[in-house]
This record gives sequence, C-alpha cells and structure tokens, in this order.
Amino acid sequence: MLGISTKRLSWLGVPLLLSGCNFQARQSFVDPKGIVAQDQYDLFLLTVWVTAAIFALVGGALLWTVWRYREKKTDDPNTLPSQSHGNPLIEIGLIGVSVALLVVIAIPTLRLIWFTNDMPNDPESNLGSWFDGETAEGSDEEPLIILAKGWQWWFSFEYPQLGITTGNEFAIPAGKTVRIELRGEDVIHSFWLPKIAGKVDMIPGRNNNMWIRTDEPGYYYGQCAEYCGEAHAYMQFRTEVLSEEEFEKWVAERRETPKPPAGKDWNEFISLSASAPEELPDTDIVQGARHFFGKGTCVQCHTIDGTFAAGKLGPNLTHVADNRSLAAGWMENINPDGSINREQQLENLYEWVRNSEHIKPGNLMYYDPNGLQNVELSDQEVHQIAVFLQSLR
Amino acid sequence: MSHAHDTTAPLEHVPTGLDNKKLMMWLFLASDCMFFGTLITTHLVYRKIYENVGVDPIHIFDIELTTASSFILLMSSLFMALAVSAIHKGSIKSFRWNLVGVIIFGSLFLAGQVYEFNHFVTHAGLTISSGTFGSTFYVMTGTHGVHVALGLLWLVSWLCYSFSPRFNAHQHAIDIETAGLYWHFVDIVWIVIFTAVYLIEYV
Amino acid sequence: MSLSTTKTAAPPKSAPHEHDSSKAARSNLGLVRPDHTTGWKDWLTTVDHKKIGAMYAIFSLAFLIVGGVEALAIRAQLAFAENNLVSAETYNQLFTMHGTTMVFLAVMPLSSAFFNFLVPLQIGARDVAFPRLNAFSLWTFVAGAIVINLSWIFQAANAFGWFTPIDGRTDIVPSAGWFGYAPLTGDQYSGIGTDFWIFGLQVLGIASVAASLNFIVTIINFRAPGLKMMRLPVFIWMTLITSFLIIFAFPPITVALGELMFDRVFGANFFRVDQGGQPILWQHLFWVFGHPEVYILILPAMGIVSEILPVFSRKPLFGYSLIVFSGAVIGFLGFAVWSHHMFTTGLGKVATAAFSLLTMAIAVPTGVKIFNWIGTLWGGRIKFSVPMVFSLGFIWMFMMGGFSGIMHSAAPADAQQQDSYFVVAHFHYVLIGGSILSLLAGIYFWLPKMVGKMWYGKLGYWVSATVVVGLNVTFFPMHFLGMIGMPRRTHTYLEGTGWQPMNLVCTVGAFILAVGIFLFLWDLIRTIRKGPPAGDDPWDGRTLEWTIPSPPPSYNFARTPIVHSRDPLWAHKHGKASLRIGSVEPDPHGIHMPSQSWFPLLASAGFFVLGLSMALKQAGVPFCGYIAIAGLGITVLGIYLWALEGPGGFHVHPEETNS
Amino acid sequence: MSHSADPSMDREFLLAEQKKYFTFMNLAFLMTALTGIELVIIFLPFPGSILIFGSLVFLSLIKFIGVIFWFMHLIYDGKLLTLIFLFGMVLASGTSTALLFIFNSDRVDQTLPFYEEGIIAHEAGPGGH
Repeated sequence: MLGISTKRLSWLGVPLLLSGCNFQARQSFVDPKGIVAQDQYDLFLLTVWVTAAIFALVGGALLWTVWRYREKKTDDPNTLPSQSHGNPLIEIGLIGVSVALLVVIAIPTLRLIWFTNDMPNDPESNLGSWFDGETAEGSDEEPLIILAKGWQWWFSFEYPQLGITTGNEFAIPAGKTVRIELRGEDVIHSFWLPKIAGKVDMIPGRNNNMWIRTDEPGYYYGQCAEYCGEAHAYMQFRTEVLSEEEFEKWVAERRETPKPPAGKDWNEFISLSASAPEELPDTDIVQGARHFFGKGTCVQCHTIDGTFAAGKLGPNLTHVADNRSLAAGWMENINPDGSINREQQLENLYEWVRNSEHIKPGNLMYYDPNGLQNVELSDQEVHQIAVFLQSLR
Repeated sequence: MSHAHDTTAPLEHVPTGLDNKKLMMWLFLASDCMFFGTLITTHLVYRKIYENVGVDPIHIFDIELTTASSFILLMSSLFMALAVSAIHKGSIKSFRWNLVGVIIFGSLFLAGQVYEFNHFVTHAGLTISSGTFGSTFYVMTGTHGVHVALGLLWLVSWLCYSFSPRFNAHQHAIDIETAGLYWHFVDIVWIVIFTAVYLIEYV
Repeated sequence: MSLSTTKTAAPPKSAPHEHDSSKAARSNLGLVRPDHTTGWKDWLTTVDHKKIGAMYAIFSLAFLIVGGVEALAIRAQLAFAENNLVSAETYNQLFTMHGTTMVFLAVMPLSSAFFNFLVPLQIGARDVAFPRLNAFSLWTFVAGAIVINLSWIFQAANAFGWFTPIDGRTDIVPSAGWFGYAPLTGDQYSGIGTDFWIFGLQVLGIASVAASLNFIVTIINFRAPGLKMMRLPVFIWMTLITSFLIIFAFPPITVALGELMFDRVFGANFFRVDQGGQPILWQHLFWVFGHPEVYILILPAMGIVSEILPVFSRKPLFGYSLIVFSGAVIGFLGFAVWSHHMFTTGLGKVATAAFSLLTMAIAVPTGVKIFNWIGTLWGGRIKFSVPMVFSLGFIWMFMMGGFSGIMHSAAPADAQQQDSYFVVAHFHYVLIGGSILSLLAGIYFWLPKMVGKMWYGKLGYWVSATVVVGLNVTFFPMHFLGMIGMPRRTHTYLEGTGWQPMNLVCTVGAFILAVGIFLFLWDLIRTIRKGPPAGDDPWDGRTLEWTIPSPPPSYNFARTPIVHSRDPLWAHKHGKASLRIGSVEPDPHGIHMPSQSWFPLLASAGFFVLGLSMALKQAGVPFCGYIAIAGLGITVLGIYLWALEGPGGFHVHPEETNS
Repeated sequence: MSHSADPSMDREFLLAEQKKYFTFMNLAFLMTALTGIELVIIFLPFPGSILIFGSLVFLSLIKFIGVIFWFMHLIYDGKLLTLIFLFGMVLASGTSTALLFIFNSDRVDQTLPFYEEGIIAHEAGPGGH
C-alpha cells in the first residue's frame, strides 16, 4: 500500500518542480523561435498529448484495478477469484487502438522528416513547395550558406559567399532560409541551436547539412550536443539573428581587416618587428602584437584576416573584441544589453589567456603540445597580448 | 576434447531429441553468422562508398590461387563429412585417415593464405594500414584464417586423442560431429568471402 | 510439499562407472577433483547453478554500489552551476564508468543471477546443460569486470606518480562514454582508458555469449517431462529470448571492438578519418548491438514481473501466449530499430522514416504486455506483499519510460531531445523504473527460496517507497531539464542557463534513491542473517521451484517432476486431480552430480591476464605483449585440462538421506 | 547419436551411411565444378553485368546450401537446428543489407586528402603487378 500511495504523493511535487523551471530559458526547445524548431515543438506536443491521453487511460485503469481488486478482509480465503486467463477480443481491440494512436503520430512525423531533410538549393528538393519564398524551385536567389565546423572544443563558421570566417558566433538575417553545412574536423560534434532548430551531428568524413529560418531577430544560444572529449561541456556558440539591414552592416564590419598598431601595413610591421624592434613605439599594443606573432606562438593556431596569421586550429580572431563571448561561449565579452565595458573586456581577455586551463579544462590552447603550457609568458606580456587582442575589432 | 562432456541429463529426457553439444554448436554457428556478417559488411560498405581505394584489387588478387584455396577447403569439408561418417560407423581407422585428409587440406589452405598475405605485403605494398581496404581485407580474411587455425588445432587434438585408450568411437562420435560442424562452417564462410570479396571485384 | 506419485517407467540406464562415495575421486588426468570441498575452495570450483547464481548476485550488487557511488559523484558535481567538485576529466570518467558498470556489470549479471538460479528450478532440471561452462561464464565475467575497474587503481597510481603511460596521457580510466564513439576512442584522442574498456568489454562479451548458449540449450533440452514450450513460465521464455538476443547482438560489438583495437594497437584504418575510415560505421555497429542490449536489460525484468503478478493476484497470467509472442516480437524488432539512436546523424529521409516507424511499432508489443498485466490484476485478489508493490511500481514507472520512448520515436522531435537530459530521464525510467525495480521485486520474491529465510518487518515497504520516490525526484525533473536545453555528458553549466534549480532537485533525489538502495541492502543482510525459516512455499507460488525445500538441495529435485499444465504447482494445489505434478521413478543409482573443477577458473584467469596486459601494453609497460600471449596460453591450457579431465561426477541418494 | 546395439538396426544404419558416402562424393564433385564455373564466368566479356553478378550469388548460394544441408547434416537432423541457423543467417543478411543500403557515397566528405589523391594504399610504391 505504502508504495502506491507514496507514488501518488510524488505527483504533488510536479507543480513545485514546474515552478522552478523557466521554459523561456535561453536554450529551451519548448520556446521555439525558428520554423524548424516550431514544427519540431508542435510534433513534440502532439506526442505529449497522445501519450498523456494513453497514460491517463492505462494508468487510470491500473490504479482503479489495483484499488478495486485489492484483497479485503471480507474475502473468503477458501475460494479463488475467477481464473480467467485471456480474452482475444479485448486484446485485439487494444492492439488496434494502439496502432491507431501511433498512426496519429506517424503521419506528421513522416511529413516533418521530409520537410526538415529537404535542403534549399538541391535540384530535387521540394522545400519551395512547403512555404513560399526565395527557396522555391527555379528561384534565382541562392540561400545563404554557412559552413559550420566542429573542432575540439569550439565552432568555426565560414560564409563562403561572403568571405567571412567567425569563431563561436555567427549572424544570420531574419526571414531568410539559411543552409548550414556541417563538418566535424576531429571527432564527432553536434550543432544544436534549440530555439531555431533541432540538432544535426558534425561527423568527420561525412557531409551533413540542415537548414534554418527564423523571423524573430534576437540573440540565441547553442551548444555542442555530442560528447566530444574533456571540454565538451565548454563547447558553446551563439547566434545573432539580425534584420536584413543590420545583417548587411554586420557583414560589412566583419569584412574589414584590422590595421597594424604601428607602421603602414602588416608586412612592414613584421619586418620592423624582426629587424629593428627599437623603431617601433614601445606601447602595450605594439608589444602585444609582437608577442602574438612571435613569442606567444598564437599565430600557429589563430587567424587574423589581412595578416599572415593563418592558423587553423583555433578560432578566427579578426574581430575578437566585437564578439559577445570568449572561450567558446563560456565567458561574456560584452554586457548583456550590448554595451561594452572596455576595462572588463580587457580583464576577461587577460584572464582567458593567463588562466585558460582553469577556465576551460582540457582546452588545446593550453594543453596542445605547442600550446601555452610550454610557453613562458610573464603577466605583463599576457597583459600586452590582451591589449592587442582588444584592438581587434 | 570438446568443451564440456558434463551434460547432466540422460538423453531419454531430452524433449527435442537433439544432443546438447550439437545444439550448442549450431547456436554458436548462428551467432558466428552475425560475427562474419559484420566483418564482411564492414568490407563491403567501404568498398561501396569508395570507388578508388588507392589499389586495384584485380591487379593484386591472384584469383587462380584463391580458387584453388576454395577447392582445397571444399575438399577438406568432404573429408570431414567422411570422417564423421566413419566415426559413426565405428571405424576408427578410416576416421583417422579422413581426419588426416582434413588436416592436410586445412593446412594447405592456411599455407595459401600465408603466401597470399606475404605476397600482398611484399609485392603489392598492401598492409593493414593501407587505407580502409587493407584494414578490412586483412582483418576479415585474417579472422577467417584464425578460425581455420583453431579448427585445425581442435582436429589435431582429436587425432592425437584417438590413439588414447580412453577414445571410444561410440562415445565420442558426437564430439567429432560437433567439431565437424565447426569445420564446415569455416568452409561456408569462405564460400561467401570468395564470392563477396574476391569474385565480385571482377564483375 | 509431498508430490503425488504418478509413476512412469524408469528409464533404462547404462551402468555408471563413476563411484558413489562421498570421497573425492581422481580425474582422467590423475588429479584429485575438488568435489566435497568446503569454504572458498568450494566456491571457486563449484559448478552448482545455485551457487553460481548467488555469486553473480553478489558481484552485481557490489558493482551496483560502485556504479551508484559514481552516479552520486556525478549528481553532486551537477548540483550547482559552475561547480568544481570533480574535474572535467574525472567527471567524464565517472559517467563513462557509471554507464558501463550499470549496463554490463550490474543489471546484466543481476539478470544472469536470476537465470542461473531459476532456470533449472523452474523447468525441473538438475542443473544447466553445461555446468562447467557456466562456472567459466561466471569467472570470465568477473575477469572482465576487474579488468575494466582496475583502471581506477592505475589512475590512482598515476595520481601518486607511480605509473605513467608512455604517451603521457593521464586518462587511464575509460572516458569516451559507454558508447565509445569513434574517433574519440581512436589513439589520437584518448589514452589507455579506452584500451581497458575495449579489452574488458571483449572479455565480458565472451562470458555473456557462453552463458547464453548454455541457457538456450538448457531451456530447449532440459525441461521436465510434460513441460512443453507453451507451458514454460514466462520468465523462462524471456530468458530464452534474452539469450538469443545476446548471442546475436554481441558478435557485432565484438567485431566493432576488435576493429577499434586493430586501429589502436596495429595501426588499421577502420575509423581513422584521414585514411578513409568512417566513424559513422562505429555508431551503426555499436547500436546494432546496443539496441538489442536495451531489451537484454528489460526482457528479464518483464519476465520476473510476469511471474510475480499472478501469484499475488491469485489468478493465472492474462494472455500468456500473447505475452510470450510479444516478447519474441520485441526481441526480433530490437534488431531492426538501431538507427533510432542516430536520428541526428543525417541518415537520409528514407532510412530515418523507416527506423522511425519501426520504433513506433515496438510500442505495440510493449503495450500488449502492459494491457495483459492489468488484465492479470483485473478480477484478482491483490495482496500487497513487497514483491507485488515493487511489481506495481515497475508497471507504473516502466509505462512512464515507455511514453517518453514514443516521443523519441518521432524523429524530427527527437532532433531536439537527442543527447539532452530528456533522454537521460527516459532511459533511467526504463532502466531503474523498469529493470532495477523488477529485479528488486525478484529478489524479494525469490530470496526466501534462495537462502531459506523469510523477510520480516515492514522495511521492504520503506525500501519500495524510498526507491520509487527517489527515482521520481531524480529523473522526473530531467525531462524538463532536457526541454530547456541541457545537453548530456556535460561536466558543468553556466549560471545563466536556468538549469540550476532543477539540477539541485535531481541531486537530492539521487541521494534519496541511494538511501533506498542502502535500506534494501540492510534489509537483505538482516534477512539473510536473522530471517525466520521461509518454508517451501511462502507466497503460495505457482511454479516448480516452490515444490522443493528452501534453500534447494544441491540436487534440486529428488525426483524429476512430470508436468501436466502451465503453472504446475497452482494446478497441483487448486486444480483437477489429473493436473497434479507427477514424478519420475528415481534412478536406483541415485542422482548423478557433476564434478567440481578448477579449470573453468583457470581458463577465465587466462582472459584476465590477456585483457589486463593488452591494456598495459598500450601504456608501454614492458613485456606486456608476451604476458598477453601467456594469458592466452593459460586459457588454452585451462580448456585442454578441462577437456581431458573427463566428465567425472558422483551420485547422491536424496531419498535415503531424507526418509 | 547412439544407434542401438541391435544388429539389424546396425545394418540399416551402415546402409544409410554408405548412401551418405555417395551423396558426399557427388556433392563435392558438384561444388568443385561450380567453383570452376565461377572462375570462368568472371572472365566472360560482359563487364559490370547484373547477369554475372546474379549467377555468382546463385552459385555460391548453391554451394552454401549444399554444405549446410548435406555436409552439416541439417537435412538429416531436427528442424529446430535449421531454424536456429537460418534465423542467424536471416538476421545477419538483413542487417548487412540494411547497412549497405544506408551507406552511400553521396554523404562522404570528398575533400579529404586521400579521396582526391587516391593515396590510400601504395605508400610502399609500385610493386610487382
């Protein structure tokens, strides 16, 4: 008896739990903002309602049966209850009902499988017929393509049509269909942007893709959803959905390349730095740049567009100070309201380069054989690098 | 000599009339179907998705030799069937000669495989690290070779044991039959590999 | 319980040449057989299915505690955002080992304990078909379990600086997940922990397959006269189906692990991406095994519940043939749905749709079982004994797990749930609410038969209440955690995600669950020490095991029973006279008992040496390759000695000693 | 496998074994011939032909069935054994077929270096072709 009644009691706790749960949380898939996520959510709700109905019926029947046929003091111990052992009609009926209920789920499931798996820009795709707009067959307009790559433990996003590469953050225009090509560069990762679309894995050696589309500008959070090693929990990314004009602006900004802290161009800066460092002004930013390209070995892994830093193993730093986050989404780089506290940002950049092994255990910037674990940098040199990084916008 | 003589029920009680060891061997072989099925599938999957495996299998395969190997394994199977027949008839002498036949043909097959592997490594440069083709080919055919070798070990043990005073044709017929089932299975695996791995390259 | 004596002609027997004395005989090798020994020697050499079952139970409960402690550490770490109780690496090792331990070392062997103890008793047999092979399965399981868990010892040694792998990697405990997705398990991305995992699992696989072959033969060939297939207890049917699942599901994982081993040890390219390996193939091979594995864990649980419900409803099982049939359908379909674990890997439309529909189809036979269980209760006279309370809890919790399973089957919706805490909630409802609850029910039901002591007091009810409450408090909120986007296998999470409050609730629940398991162990130990005598048939049982004394004598049945109906004991007690259990005239030579043997243990020890030294070879410990070969040699030697020692055996005369 | 000690039974048994002997011999000759045919048809001048592919599968199936039913005595033994083995075969071939269907080259990342350059094997250089 005790087991049953306590079980019922535990249901009283459910509302309490619900109150502790914020469904608008930033990675909630029950607060969909994109077309794909909305459809997936609708299908999810359908399954919830269907199963809840079955649960109410079958669970109710179970409870009622247990209550009704419990052993009572008045029962005659010498007689046995009816020894029935089956009724084919009831069983066939119940099987029929179950199948019917499953068909209710199966039909929209099949529809949505085709809907989400049809890629814009594919010759045999029917996506255009699903909803009007630029992805319709024969339409001239190409969807925006983003090449998303999963690395241990960060994401890179390339816009092959626009010539932009970003790390851990990307922007898309609202109201446009975006096709995302997914690649795993080392191990398997998974691209999950819960409010916009369900996840698709990034598998090395394999081309995966998905499409997303949302009409609501805003700021969205995503995370790697396939276990990918030590720092898996720290592998996050962010997406900014911008109106079309803002997106154009963003593209223009991101295409700009940073100027060298001294000298006419980067080549001159580098040659001066190598041959006649005393001719460069002795400021933190210049020293930081020199450490970045030299002693700090940062260039082995990082790219800054417009310079000869073209490492592939770490995020593109061209506009690192414009990014809203650091360390693959783990640290904030810009205030939640979009304003920038430059002192705080400098502090963050310093902390990240200095103490990355504590902030993001296992990260390769520190633990790679060529990483910072084997580079002697004084606190002042790290500060100078941070100053240089802050100038990258 | 087989893994367990210690069955505990007299046959009279067995509802199916099937001997325990024989039933167990068949179950094991059914399980082994999944085993070799997976190995062969791995090979075929990689062959399917990669047109170019960096090596032209037709050029390195020596199909005449492999056909001869298939023939050798088939003959060993025939001898095995005859050996089982002989032991059932209680003719230990005939059983031994047939078993010797199985062992000779089985060894020939293994020798052929060693020659083939050696040839591939030294002349065609195909090693286990040569792309997926090298890996799947060597692991699959190698696993089959290990099965053959284990079968040989088993049969040689029986050959030796047949000279022991404890050996009793009547009592051990079922053990020989069980070993024979294993041996035939190794043969049918090769029938599949011969077609699915070798011959299919020529189509 | 006295049996009626419907006599059949005594089967003609050839004169046995074993001698009958209670002194140890010599084997064909001239060595003294370890028969009639006592103490640890007896336990190490026993071939008695009851003792082997008891050892399976002890080992699996021990590993349940180990896995449980790992789970508590995981929950403690996640209780607060940005917590640093354990490091990321340790956390990953904890969840990897938690999964591996619970699946392979706790639930599977606990089911195996029931198979061992119950199969011969419920089918009226002396023992399993191959008693020495059974001992070999047990010890090989122990060998594999120790190989995997020894990695913790080496990790500790590494922490003290006594042991460093040659490649300098310090992840010595497996940390790539129980699913071991390539290429994370490749030599580029993980250290020797993965080797411990590979070799441990290979050894465990040998144990499982050997045991399953044994059970299938036993069930098919060792049924008592009259016990037709469609009269078998449902638990035996589920054992049979589970055993078939094991023999067909383990070969793919054996091959996959072997290929991974070739990649790591011999430089093959099965999963090496830069040489053309496709990691997705690992996922397919793993789940071809992994999904049937799920049913390997749950089908025995369904069998146990199907035995308990009729006893405490005092009614036959409703729709026996449909329950058996649906079990077989679940088992078969289990091989056709593996890709639903891979809906997010880009399978393509057709494959996704096919696997989605097949997965939904599995809900039908599962539902059939639940309907039939309710049908069994319907019209019965339900007695709320502890096993029954657990069984009812099982139906309820398993239903909840099943419903979230249906939600997963809709592939597009699953794209949001996959790898989130929603899935964690789902499979813990199925595995704890399903498997563990029913295994606990089974322990409460059959322990009196096993040890001859009866439970006393109300503690059992408290155990059921605490476990069920703990289960719900821990895992129900995880549904919501998944919905608000918390991914699995994450070591920590940021404050701003909003996941903090419910994680704290989950952690509290986990500790409640732990208290429940602790209470259970306490109840178990005090019952074994001080329980009152149970008697032959404490629950008014229905099947053959309740006809013999508790604990059962070494020979099980003094006379082989003759069965005339399903639920033979029930029919014997309450049915027509023609349905009473008969008995076969005993053999005048007495009951033949198999001899005990050291050699199964020796053969298993070889596997232990092989597995451990292969893992250490990867760490660069010198000579380990040769030691591994020696280990293989030990196994071969063990098998030869085993074969050459001869069957042996001796006779006991229960009728003389008893009467 | 225990045939009774009754001499008349023994004679029947021996006759049956004698018949089996001829069956085995004939089967072995047949399969040798089939193996020979297999070797011949792959060199027939219809490259890529579904016909050749089909006949190869067919021939190996005949050999397969010959071995399991006669050499392995399935035809003389209980049906249960056939059932068990065929169940394993069906499961294995079903899984295999499904996997071969699921794997397609269209999703393979063809930008990987080995794919373009075809350097999977042959690091050892040209050998004795």
